[in-house]
Amino acid sequence: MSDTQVEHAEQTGLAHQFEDLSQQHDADTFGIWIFLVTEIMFFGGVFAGYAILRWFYFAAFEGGSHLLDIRLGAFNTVVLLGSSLTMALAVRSAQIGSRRAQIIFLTWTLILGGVFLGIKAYEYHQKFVEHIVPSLDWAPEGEVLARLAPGGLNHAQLYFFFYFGMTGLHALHMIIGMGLLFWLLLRARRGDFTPAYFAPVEVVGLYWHFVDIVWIFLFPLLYLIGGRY
Amino acid sequence: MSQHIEPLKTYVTVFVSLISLTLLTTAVAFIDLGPFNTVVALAIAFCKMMLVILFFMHVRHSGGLVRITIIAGFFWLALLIGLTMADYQTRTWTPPPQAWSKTAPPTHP
Amino acid sequence: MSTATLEPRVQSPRNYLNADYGWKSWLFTVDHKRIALLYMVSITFFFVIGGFFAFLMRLHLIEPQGALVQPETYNKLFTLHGVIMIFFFLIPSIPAVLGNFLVPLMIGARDLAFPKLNLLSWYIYIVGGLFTLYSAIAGGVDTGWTFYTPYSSTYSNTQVTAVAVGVFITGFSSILTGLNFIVTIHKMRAPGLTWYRLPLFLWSIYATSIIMILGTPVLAITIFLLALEHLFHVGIFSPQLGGDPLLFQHLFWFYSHPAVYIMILPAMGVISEIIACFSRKRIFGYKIVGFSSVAIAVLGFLVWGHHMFVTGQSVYAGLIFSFLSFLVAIPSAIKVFNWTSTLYKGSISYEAPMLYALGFIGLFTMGGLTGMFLASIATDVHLNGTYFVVAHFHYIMVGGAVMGYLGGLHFWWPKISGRKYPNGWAMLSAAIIFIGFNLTFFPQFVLGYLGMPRRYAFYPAEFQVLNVMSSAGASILGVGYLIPLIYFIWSMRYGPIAEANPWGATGLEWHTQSPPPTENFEHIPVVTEEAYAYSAEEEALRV
Amino acid sequence: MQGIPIRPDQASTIAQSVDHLYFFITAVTLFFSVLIFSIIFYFMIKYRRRSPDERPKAIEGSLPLEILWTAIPTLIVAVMFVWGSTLYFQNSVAPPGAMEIFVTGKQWMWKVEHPEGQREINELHVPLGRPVKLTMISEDVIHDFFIPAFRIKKDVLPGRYNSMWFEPNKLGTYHLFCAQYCGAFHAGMVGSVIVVEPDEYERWLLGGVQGETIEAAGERIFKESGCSTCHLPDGSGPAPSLTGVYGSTVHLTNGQTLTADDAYIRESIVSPAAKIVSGYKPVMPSFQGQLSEEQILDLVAYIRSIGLPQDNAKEKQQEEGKK
Repeated sequence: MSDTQVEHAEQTGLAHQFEDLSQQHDADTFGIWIFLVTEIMFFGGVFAGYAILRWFYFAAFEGGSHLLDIRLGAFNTVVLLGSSLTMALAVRSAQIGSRRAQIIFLTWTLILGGVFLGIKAYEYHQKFVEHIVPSLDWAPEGEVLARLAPGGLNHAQLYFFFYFGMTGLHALHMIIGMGLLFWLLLRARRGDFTPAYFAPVEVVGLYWHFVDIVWIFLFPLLYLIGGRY
Repeated sequence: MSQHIEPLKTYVTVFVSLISLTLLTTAVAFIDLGPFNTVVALAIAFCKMMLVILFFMHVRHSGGLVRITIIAGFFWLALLIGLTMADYQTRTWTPPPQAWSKTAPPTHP
Repeated sequence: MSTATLEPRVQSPRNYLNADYGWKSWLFTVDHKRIALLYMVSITFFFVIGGFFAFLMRLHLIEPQGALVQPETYNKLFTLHGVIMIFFFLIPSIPAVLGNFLVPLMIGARDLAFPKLNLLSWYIYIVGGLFTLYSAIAGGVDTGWTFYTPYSSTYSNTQVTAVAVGVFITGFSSILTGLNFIVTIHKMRAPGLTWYRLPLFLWSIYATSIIMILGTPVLAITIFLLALEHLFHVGIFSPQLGGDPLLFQHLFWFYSHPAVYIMILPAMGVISEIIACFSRKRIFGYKIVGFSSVAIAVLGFLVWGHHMFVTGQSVYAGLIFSFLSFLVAIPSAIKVFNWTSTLYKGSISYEAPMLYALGFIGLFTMGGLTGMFLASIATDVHLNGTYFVVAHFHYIMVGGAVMGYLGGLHFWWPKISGRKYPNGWAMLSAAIIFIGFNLTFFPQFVLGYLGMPRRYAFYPAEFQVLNVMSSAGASILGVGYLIPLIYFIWSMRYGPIAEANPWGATGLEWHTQSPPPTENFEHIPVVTEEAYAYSAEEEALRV
Repeated sequence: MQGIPIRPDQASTIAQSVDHLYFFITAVTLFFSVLIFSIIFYFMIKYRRRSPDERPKAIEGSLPLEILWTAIPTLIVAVMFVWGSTLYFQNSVAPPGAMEIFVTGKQWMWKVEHPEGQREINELHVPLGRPVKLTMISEDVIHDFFIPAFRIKKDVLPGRYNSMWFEPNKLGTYHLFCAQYCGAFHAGMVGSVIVVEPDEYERWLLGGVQGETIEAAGERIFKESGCSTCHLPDGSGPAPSLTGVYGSTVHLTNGQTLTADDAYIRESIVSPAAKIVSGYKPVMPSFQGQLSEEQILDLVAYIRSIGLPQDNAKEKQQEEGKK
């Protein structure tokens, strides 16, 4: 065994390809930032489509938007921002080496993420009740129909496709994030993270904040089209 | 690891600001500002994003590389949306069609 | 600089190839060099399949009414040829094979920053490939590799979903590879290896990675939406509900035009290494060549609209895209001039890699210059969608990227396999490929100008002579590609043992044994010199 | 066939100017290819390695040279850009008074409708020396109307009118291709463009089956589809009168205004709810799927014919422009 490999064995959590933990931490955080840039572009494709079709069919998008429950949307925003706070605090706890606080904050992040998805699921359910799920269950009637009709039903369907597409993609990211949080929780309980080695917490944290940012934009873009006055 | 540790108070302050901005953007939706409703909503969303990026994601204390990376990401997003929009926005600039005429004079003798 | 380990192989044969044995040691490896070989085998497999489809197409087109297959089958052939060659051969070719193998070696690191992610990329690639192969077996797909809506979303009843899923999945392989390279080049360089000391291959791999991480996600989401349209008829790309087919084209070309640079930029990097080595000169204007790679990567994102000049895109957007497309020509021209000037007062030797490199310059020059016909709107209106376009992008992708890949393979083969290949055969194959290539694709320029549209399963009789010429050239080209396949496989067992630095090249990869040990370097090297220190003075300093 | 063809026919007024640009770029391409090739060959021979230990002097580069070979290509491509764009821009708008022919693309055939009602499939008869504007739409997927001899092509999109124009200046029969891949028999979606003398064109129009004119067909569909029951000419019905609408400025319920053009008329037929005229209710059903694109084209032609007279429309636009 060469000298470097002996050193490696001494530093917990250090992978063989790195010289020291500092280099590894740098690479890990830079790596997740690059990944988040790819995520920006990934969501960007849908946002570009959204921007153009909304510009084409503003009335329809407005009509569709008004069928969403603004209170639930705003409440969910608060829930997600709260989970971002607890996530930031979980990273901070890792930085200062408090295992107990890490576990508490990670658990809270998971819970808040769960609440968000629960509310989202309820909203999806509502759409099925109102028959405004594009292509799968599209048969708006009564008052719903009356509100969608001015913009054109076909175009309203496009709005709801974007609604489901964008929130669905976001929810998928949330689910992946919650899986990662669960994994962190297990490792935190095992005491893996120290002030010297907490890159996984920070990396998942950055990802979680990014998912939060996506929602920060989805809320006005989907719920607040054209105002509610 | 010479990581900057943010005081607890900062996080709480940022969180309170984020909640206030969320309430603000919801409230503004009920005021008629015409096309500016969208502008205000997006501006507030942008502020919220900056708060999350700078404080929760620690970019305030990150090096230039991370900042350039983020800026590049948004720059490319702007390219995608901007240049695509450039096509749609300018399509109507070409002169409107002429009304019907079937008896055009021959241009060649 | 670390000392090269030049012990006789008989005594110390420990290297990445014989470090471990058995299929598990390959399929679960995290060694970048072994992953590179996994990629090499897989892309060769896809190249053979894609090449076979091309062969059938050229055979079919010998007769105006079509000699071989039904039009439906022909459509599937060119679609699968395009999908396989682009997504499963060209895009992973130089980055995933040579890049994977060389990036850590060239920067003096033990591995890429994320070795497990690297292995994951390969598995993702394979899963995507399996979906595509499945679609081929389950009836094929006939949309063209461009998947234009609404044909692909509504009207085609072939395996669009399977192939879309395949391309979507493979996209993530490309994203993760690019991510890995960027982080590795930023964070893992050996002490003393500053940006301006990096070999130009790394500059071009870096520029390529930028495109991979910024462009590929847009393709992924677009193809994902396309698959949803095909399955559920959601209609954002189809006019039935008010969606816009041109929106699909915008999003598609936002990635797919820069994708051309994913193919050609790494090849340019390979060419810089080869030319420097075989003329024993530093690349003329090193920094300018390096920055021109980045300029191409950035500008390449601004030109996608030139694929849409005749679609009914706004006239003004067309003008902008035309202007920007012309701008991309400039950094490419600068590169060609600099390579040519590198030869000036050099000491040029003619080994096989150099022949490939010179062939590259010739074909790339032709390919690049003919791009100007397509950047200029007035001529593009006539040439768009004809064989002229086919010829142009084959000059870039096959004449450029594949030549570069083969050149790089010949250059680094001793390092990769520890064996030498027969130089005479390699030079012969380079010549055959060059001739066969020109014979295949030059007539297609004329065909395009005459107005023969691409993707035609049968065509008016007056185009027959040129089509037959093209098909004849294709058979020569096919032989040219077969020869290296044979002697490379032969050399793995029977080739003479290669020394650590058979070409007398600079660069850290040549300072470790051939093939390198699993950890690449016994000690992480310290770099004290510029790239391409071939001159006598620099040589003296080193010793 | 004599030998290998290398040039397509030039049969339209723009073909020659496009070819001139084509030859210019070809000349540039040839010049630089020959230049690069000969320099490489010269260096290859002159500086071939003469002994294995030969070590040439390092040359870092040369800024003046870099500037030179950045500037020269920039200038050349600038010329190409300006040349190509000017040509394209000039040709992007049909000259006033061009005669108009309607084209519908359908897997895998071209349907052509002349204003006088004469219809043809996979053939296009046009008179010599008269500008012709094609208004094109697809029934299904994207097609592309390509006439190599005229050096023009344009995609034929579903759901949207695209147009292009040409002025044939040589008699003859020329290829018509579909240049956008459109499915199984894409290669079979071909036809011919037949340029004839104007008087022969008139005779051709009168020959064959004497059908109704395109406006008459539109008027018939207008009545048969029930449009006329609501769109009463005096505006007393539940829907606005269409007399004088085409080319005029329309005020919508959402406060926007637009000029009534082909695209607007078509949109109002297939998705009437999208743009509601101020003062009316969104009661009109969509005719999407009930009318073929050809029938919609007939309707558009009819609504044009009862639209503003052309001179009025122009004046009105000028007035709007002044404001």
